[in-house]
Amino acid sequence: MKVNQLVLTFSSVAENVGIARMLVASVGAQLDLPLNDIEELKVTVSEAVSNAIIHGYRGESGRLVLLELEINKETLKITVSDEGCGIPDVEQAMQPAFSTDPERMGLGFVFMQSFMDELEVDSTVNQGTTVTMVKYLDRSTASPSH
Amino acid sequence: MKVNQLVLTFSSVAENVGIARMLVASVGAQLDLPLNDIEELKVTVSEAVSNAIIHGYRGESGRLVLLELEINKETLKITVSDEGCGIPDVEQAMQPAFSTDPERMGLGFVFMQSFMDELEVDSTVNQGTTVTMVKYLDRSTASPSH
Amino acid sequence: MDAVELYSEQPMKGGFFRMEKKIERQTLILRLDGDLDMKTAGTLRQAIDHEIERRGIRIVVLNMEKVKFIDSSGLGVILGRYKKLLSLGGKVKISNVPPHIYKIMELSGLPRIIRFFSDETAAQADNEEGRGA
Amino acid sequence: MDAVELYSEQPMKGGFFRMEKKIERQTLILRLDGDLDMKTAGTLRQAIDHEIERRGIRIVVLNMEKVKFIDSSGLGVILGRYKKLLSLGGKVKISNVPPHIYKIMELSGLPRIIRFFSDETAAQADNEEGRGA
Ligand SMILES: Nc1ncnc2c1ncn2[C@@H]1O[C@H](COP(=O)(O)OP(=O)(O)O)[C@@H](O)[C@H]1O
Ligand SMILES: Nc1ncnc2c1ncn2[C@@H]1O[C@H](COP(=O)(O)OP(=O)(O)O)[C@@H](O)[C@H]1O
Repeated sequence: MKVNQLVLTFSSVAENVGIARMLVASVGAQLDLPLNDIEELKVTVSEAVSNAIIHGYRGESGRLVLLELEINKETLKITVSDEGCGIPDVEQAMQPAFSTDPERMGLGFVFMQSFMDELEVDSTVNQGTTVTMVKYLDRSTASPSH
Repeated sequence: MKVNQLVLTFSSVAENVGIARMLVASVGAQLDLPLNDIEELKVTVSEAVSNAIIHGYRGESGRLVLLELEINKETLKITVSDEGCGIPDVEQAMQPAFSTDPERMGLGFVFMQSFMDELEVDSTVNQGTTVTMVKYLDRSTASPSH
Repeated sequence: MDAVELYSEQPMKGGFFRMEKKIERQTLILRLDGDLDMKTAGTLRQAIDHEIERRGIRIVVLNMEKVKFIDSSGLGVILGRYKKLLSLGGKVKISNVPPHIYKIMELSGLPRIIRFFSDETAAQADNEEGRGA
Repeated sequence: MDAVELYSEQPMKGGFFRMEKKIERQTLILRLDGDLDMKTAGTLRQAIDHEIERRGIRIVVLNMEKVKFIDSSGLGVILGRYKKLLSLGGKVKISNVPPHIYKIMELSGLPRIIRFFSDETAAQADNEEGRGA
């Protein structure tokens, strides 16, 4: 059962990465998640959105990135998509420390994987990339906000 | 020239009004607007989104509200739309103190009008309402953020 | 020390609301904290109506010191409680309003109907005078 | 006083970043404040590279006390400066890391490469020891 859904579609400019993080943080707060989980969600979204802008669109502005937050009874599903260059070898791309950019650490997927319970990358060269991630919400044991 | 665009599509639930406000506030901060202008943008968005949920969808959840923020060189354009019941008489609806709900003040459109430089309401009964608002950005005289 | 300002932004708050309740000599004092909007206004309405009905409260002081945001949904609930109490011979008073909240309240015309006080003590003092007269 | 908790949320910050620069005996101290991400990491990179090239700086202390957010873009710039300085016989040191930032840095493996200190003084003291040895 879908409880709440928010989809943010935004221009591929660096300014919007902070806004995307804030959106997920406020949804996390709405779900009464612990601060530490909210921090992890912010990193997760920051990595996926940065990848869309930096790699997917190769820094080109004026393209669109999509961030979808779907709150279900027991899960928070986060989807980040671009219609950029795509990833030729997803398995290789997801290896820790692998990066096609020598200035980068190749840790984006590592962070997404560490902080989320499920991660799926769907990519087609020249068509784009969709990263779908799920976090399980243990709402029964959630402590009251304070 | 469109500089930056963000579109948030979200479920018609009260929790999302605060998130919509936060989105416009962070765009306002990105534009280095004075705090007072950011406060006014928050009220504006709060009124338009509340109307979509309360009047457009009559409190029904699971419908979708759309908040579009378009940053141009000299303007910030805010569009709020719903696919709800629509407004039979827009001119009457925009009168100060007019409300179809006896518990409400009929000030939503008054606030939107006071805080924005342009306001246009486009509504069709049983199809929905789109409120388009423009704020002029005087970026030449903008003071540095602090 | 050389301060290089690069990119700066105000801290943001989402929809947060809570209140502290205090009852003193038939006066209900509510200290509001957070955002008063369509999500939270109903909670304020219920809290006041509950005290009117269960405890016969007739004077309500709303301390707005920590209110960060208000829109017409919040203003509507305050005006509604004012009307309800008026019909019962009571009143609503408002204290400690921050300047940016006052601006919005002023636009709504509320300060022409409801009395504003600098703090809770002033609001309650006026209460006693009112009763003495 | 009866506290009624209704709906509560943490204050939020958007992408804000600034830094304070200080130079002491060939050591560049940067006090970072805000979010270190793809938007702001370039500014940090340029600030450090500028001092390396113009003033021959070889020791950089990053005081992270006020860093609210870091992701792999921010970590990448720090690691990049570490590598650049290493090749010039210099080093990067990190001080005053808040716990939630340390967690992210730890996951990246950075603390196995770069030395962390509790404060600027400790970071600079180690500097002199290093030179004396
Ligand atoms: N949205 C995307 N579009 C195209 N390529 C991508 C995308 N996301 C990731 N990649 C590829 O996967 C690699 C690994 O990504 P990641 O683990 O996030 O590390 P990094 O961003 O540091 O390179 C990137 O270097 C890039 O080649
Ligand atoms: N999105 C909408 N869909 C349907 N009706 C609307 C919408 N927005 C406004 N209205 C109508 O216009 C009236 C006036 O709106 P407004 O000035 O915001 O005051 P209020 O919300 O207090 O009623 C509402 O009472 C409602 O009948």
